Amino acid sequence: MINEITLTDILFVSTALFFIGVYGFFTRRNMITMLMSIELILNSVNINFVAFNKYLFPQHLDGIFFTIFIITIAAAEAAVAIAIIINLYRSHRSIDVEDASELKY
Amino acid sequence: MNLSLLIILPFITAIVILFCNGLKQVRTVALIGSAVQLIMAIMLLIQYWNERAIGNISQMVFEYSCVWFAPLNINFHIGVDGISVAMILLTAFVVIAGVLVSWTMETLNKEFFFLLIFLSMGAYGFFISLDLFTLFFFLEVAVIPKFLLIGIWGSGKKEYSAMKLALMLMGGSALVFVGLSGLYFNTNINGTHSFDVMQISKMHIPLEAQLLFFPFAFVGFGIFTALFPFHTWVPDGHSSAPTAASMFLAGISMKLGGYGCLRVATYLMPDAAHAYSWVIILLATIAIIYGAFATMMQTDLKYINAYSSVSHCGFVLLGIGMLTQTSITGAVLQMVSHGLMTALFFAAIGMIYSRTHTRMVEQLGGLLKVIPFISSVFVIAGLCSLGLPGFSGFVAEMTVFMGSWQNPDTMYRTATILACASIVVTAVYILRAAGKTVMGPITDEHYFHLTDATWNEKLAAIILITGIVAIGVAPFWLNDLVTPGTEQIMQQLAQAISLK
Amino acid sequence: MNNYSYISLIPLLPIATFLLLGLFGRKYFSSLSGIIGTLSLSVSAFLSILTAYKYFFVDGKVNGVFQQIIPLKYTWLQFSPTISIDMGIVVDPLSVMMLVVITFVSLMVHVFSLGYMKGEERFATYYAFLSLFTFSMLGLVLSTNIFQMYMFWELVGVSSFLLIGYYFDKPSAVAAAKKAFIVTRFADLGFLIGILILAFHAETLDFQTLIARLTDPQSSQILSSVTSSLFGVSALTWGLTLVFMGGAGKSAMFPLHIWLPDAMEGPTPVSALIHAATMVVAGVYLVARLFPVYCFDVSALQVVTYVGAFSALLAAVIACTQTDIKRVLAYSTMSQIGYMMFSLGVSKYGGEEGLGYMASLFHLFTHAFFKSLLFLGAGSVIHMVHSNEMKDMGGLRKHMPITHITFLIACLAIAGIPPFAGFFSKEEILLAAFHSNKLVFFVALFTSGLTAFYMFRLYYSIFWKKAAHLHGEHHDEGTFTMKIPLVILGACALLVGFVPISQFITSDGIGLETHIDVIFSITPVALAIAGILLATSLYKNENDRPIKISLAFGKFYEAAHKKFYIDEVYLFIIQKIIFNLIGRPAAWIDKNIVDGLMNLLAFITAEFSEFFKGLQSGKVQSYALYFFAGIFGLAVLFIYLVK
Amino acid sequence: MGASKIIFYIISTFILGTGILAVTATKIFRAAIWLLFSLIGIAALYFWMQLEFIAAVQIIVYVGGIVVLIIFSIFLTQKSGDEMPKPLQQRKLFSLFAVFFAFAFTYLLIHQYGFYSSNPQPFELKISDIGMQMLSTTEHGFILPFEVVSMLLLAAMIGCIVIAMKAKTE
Repeated sequence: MINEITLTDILFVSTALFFIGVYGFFTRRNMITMLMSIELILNSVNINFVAFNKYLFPQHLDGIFFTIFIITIAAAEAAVAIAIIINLYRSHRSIDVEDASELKY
Repeated sequence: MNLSLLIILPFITAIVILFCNGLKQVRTVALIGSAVQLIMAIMLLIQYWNERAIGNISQMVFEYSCVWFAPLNINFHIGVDGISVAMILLTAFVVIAGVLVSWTMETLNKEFFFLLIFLSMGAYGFFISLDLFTLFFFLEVAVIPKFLLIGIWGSGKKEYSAMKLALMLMGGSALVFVGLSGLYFNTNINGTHSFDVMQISKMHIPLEAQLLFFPFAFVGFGIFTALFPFHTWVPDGHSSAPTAASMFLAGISMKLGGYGCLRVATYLMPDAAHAYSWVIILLATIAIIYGAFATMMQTDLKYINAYSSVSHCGFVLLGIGMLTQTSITGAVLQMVSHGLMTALFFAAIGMIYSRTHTRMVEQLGGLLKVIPFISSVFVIAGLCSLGLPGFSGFVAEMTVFMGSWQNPDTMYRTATILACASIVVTAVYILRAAGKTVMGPITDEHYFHLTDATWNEKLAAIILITGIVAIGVAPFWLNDLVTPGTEQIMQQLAQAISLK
Repeated sequence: MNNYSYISLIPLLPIATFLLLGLFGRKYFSSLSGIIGTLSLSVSAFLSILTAYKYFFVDGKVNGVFQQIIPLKYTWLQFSPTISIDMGIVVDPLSVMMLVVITFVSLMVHVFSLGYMKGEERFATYYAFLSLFTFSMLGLVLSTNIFQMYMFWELVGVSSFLLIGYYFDKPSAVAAAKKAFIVTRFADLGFLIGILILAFHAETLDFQTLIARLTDPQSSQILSSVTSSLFGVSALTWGLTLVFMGGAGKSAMFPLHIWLPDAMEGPTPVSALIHAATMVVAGVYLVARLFPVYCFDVSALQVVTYVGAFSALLAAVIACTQTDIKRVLAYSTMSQIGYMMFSLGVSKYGGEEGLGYMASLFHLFTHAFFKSLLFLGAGSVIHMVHSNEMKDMGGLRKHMPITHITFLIACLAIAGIPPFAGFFSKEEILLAAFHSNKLVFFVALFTSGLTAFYMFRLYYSIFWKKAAHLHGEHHDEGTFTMKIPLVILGACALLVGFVPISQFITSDGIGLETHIDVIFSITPVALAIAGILLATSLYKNENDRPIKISLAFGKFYEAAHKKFYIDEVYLFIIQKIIFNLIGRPAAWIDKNIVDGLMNLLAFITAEFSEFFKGLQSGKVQSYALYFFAGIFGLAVLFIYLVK
Repeated sequence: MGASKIIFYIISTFILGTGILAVTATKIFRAAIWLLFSLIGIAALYFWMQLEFIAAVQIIVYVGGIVVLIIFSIFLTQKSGDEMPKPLQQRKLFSLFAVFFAFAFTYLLIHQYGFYSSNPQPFELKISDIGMQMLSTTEHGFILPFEVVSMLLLAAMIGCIVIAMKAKTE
């Protein structure tokens, strides 16, 4: 049953996923793929919320709510990010982060 | 006499300058302001004498104190003793001469005179402060204008020099601030700390604290007064600065350091002064000898004077380091004397430069024939620099030597002999410069058309020469003025020994 | 005894003249300035002679001794409760004699210059400088305080610098002036340190007290100065030797004499004043002033003796080979001052033993007259032929009779032929040397022969030898003002030998009975006559014997002609060692190492900030990485390191 | 070992595997597809945890919304078949290193802390509870965040339009 799997195991999955997302964020040069990495990171967080809620505080629903809100915000964020990316593409003809380095000094 | 006037008056002058239009108004206001400063300084001297004559034997006279920032126990505490009066006189002399030689300043004259007067305010404030915080405050006030004066009106590699000077002096200030804070936090008056010089002098700062903070304060002030090896701002700074700024820099600003070394470092931390005196002597001797030899190799008149300033300011530090009353008096005399003399030298160099457009020794020659007044001023400054009797340099140097020799330690004696030897080297480089520049055949036919000094330049030179000769011919008044102040310092030092 | 208060006028008049002429002379009374200077100085001279009369004949001796009177003294600079520089005036036989010599010779020079310097552009400046010099010299001899003396000593140095460099657009004159100043300055360094040592041990700067303390074997001061030592030499010896070094510098003793020949670049009357009668004898005066202390310390006195004797000989040898007439005179001066020095050196304090002291000052006195006469005569000659070189002269005796006669008198005086002034003083010196140091005596004897030889070489080369070939217009002997001093000085050179100096100036103030020992004087006079005869045979008429002889001497002649290469040695030391090995490295180190360190510091800071600036690359991923690393780092820090 | 456990392992492996592929794939379109699978895997994990509602939301918003959006934007900006520019080797190594150690560190912490479920009380998720609590104004109500998120969505929508709108040609 579910009790055979401890919270730690689930946390292992979410942590791993988190760092996979981080790795993607560091190495991807394409902005869209960076956005995808961020989605992975957000999802790993969601897993954590849900798992904590289920295992540690079954009498509450706060974790669930956070997950729902995060999903909502992620949707908004993705929309905005993509709008920015498209705009950048229009001005730079590229969505490579290395090409958009005006933000310095 | 209300000492605050010494700060308020330059401040008002500076403000009025800001509202002037055109060079004529600006320089008139600046001249009037500086003339009033001079008169006030002389009045201060007379009133000080009066005060002493009627039997006022308190260490500081004309004291005034008001709370500035109560939580940290910072007071605006001012007062003067003989040493301060001497330094104030020096400042007043140099300021008016500086204003006079800048009479025809063309670019941005309003800002220029504003900064000059502002700088003098910092110097006055510094010399009359008896509160370490206000002292530091005025020290900073005196630093910033220099950066601008060199950076804007300078010549040559002025940005580099201005930057170097400002950074090194700021570094010095930072060290000074550490030293002052160290003193502050080691004082305890009814549970609060104190910045007050007079209060600190009466209590005994723990030896460990003194040993720790003395180097900060001394080296910090030492940078101002060209302590080896932190003297490298001097040649570059002076050579790039406009004439008046050079005069202020060498005449006043370097004295801030000497005064600080004496009043703050030595006076407030006498034990440490004893402990570190050999280091001071060592550095001062190196500065004297090595500055003199380095001068010998210079070809630019301003560099010559700048390096010779390193050498001469070494005497100040030597006098302080020897820790005998005569030597400390000598150090103060040397400060005053060097201030006047080097200002005169820079003024003469500036006058020569503005006519011939060169400061290179080998390009100049025979100026005595075409511009006798300026050349004579140059020679007089040179002779004062090499310590000719009748001029202030002799009195000061001899007092330092005589005082230094009173210290019977062999190493100190050796240092004294080396310092004495520098007078020969000084003679070599001064005569070399003077012999080539004002004597000898005329090297450039353009020089035949040079015009001699204008009235303002003559006045500036005469004012400074008056000061130099007044000390050189009759040194006793200055000596008597300074001695009570140095006696106080000696008492501190003697107590420090007896406590051991 | 305060009736000497007017004496301060003697030095004050010249300084007032200096200020007047120096500040306003050029503009307002350039042609009058000579008269003004001369008048003011003649007042001084008159007062000096009056003082001498009063001191020696009116006041006279008290208890058989001339008293030291200090009519004026006030504290000038208080170094410490015990040590101060006092400005004062001392009146004692020594200073009174010097006063007379200085003002008198100076007056002669002033008068002579009226003609000699006429038409100079900077006539007023010249007289101003002369006045300054006279003032300094008077101040020097009147000093009551060793530091006061040092001050005037320096002032003498600078006024001599100004006078030597009077023709400042001539590079050689500037170089000579610089050399004179720097060499004497170097010597003054010794003087200064000597003063410091003496002052430290004697705890005073006052001559009277200093001498009293350092000659009393019981005093604590003498104990401290004898016991403390450096390199095995006592502090007293160090102090006195270093003080003598100052004297040797001013008096052009070997090896500090190199400035004197070059100093002949100055106007000739200046040489007569400075390099014959006044400044160069300051060293003798200094040793004489401190003589009681020197007597207490034999080793210092021996230094004085041997330096003096060697200088006398060396200078005489060099003088035989020089062709510039002023240089011959310069070396002759050096030689004669050497006499004075060793004469002091062989002397002892008091009584018959103190003969050397008296003889030295006697010689100083007589020498002042005939040597300034020689210089003025040379000036007169130079004024006529416009050259300093012997080869441009010859046969002038017809053209300038007064100069000729007075010059001859002076030559005879310096050669020591009786009854001219030099004979008496030299006689006493040789006698003193004979009694105490045979080596020095023989050196002196030989030198006196040489002296006669080279002086007559000079005399014949100028006035005989060949027919005069003068070109140009006016060839008169010079103005009236130039002739008068020659005549007066010539008379003095004849007569001053009869002044009974031995009654007035002795080491202990008690008069000394001297008599001419005829048997003893035969040798030196014979030697002098031999020298004169040799010179006559070689130089009276033009012949090739001098060249042959000089060739016979070969290398030695060459070396003497080149002044034994001493100048070159100095040049080497200064150029190669001081400039190249100390000065240049110092400047280099400052520029590159000390300043370099500062610049390095600035450079490191700049590089550091450049590095940090690089972190701000504008690359989002890099930022994210730093952010991440930061969080990671902080997490480790807080979890494991901060408990 | 129960079936549940095995299923968990399978799901986990799937999530992580597709996740890794999503961040390493060289073609962007493939990366998007792997991301899709990874998200679906996460939805499966929610199912496994018996949180059907969340799983549904996950599928609807992520799989149906965001991934589609991403794919659209890929179509707008890229040629889908192209290889993407390779990351810098140095950065890749460094990131790998950093990520590995950070992961090890984090997991070590989690492991050391040892989360133990406080009480084995079963967890039941009723959608009505969610709805009630979402709109309740009491202590545990989420009405305010709900409203804020609504505003955010509106703002995002407007923002997207403004940003992405073509600037008017002057």
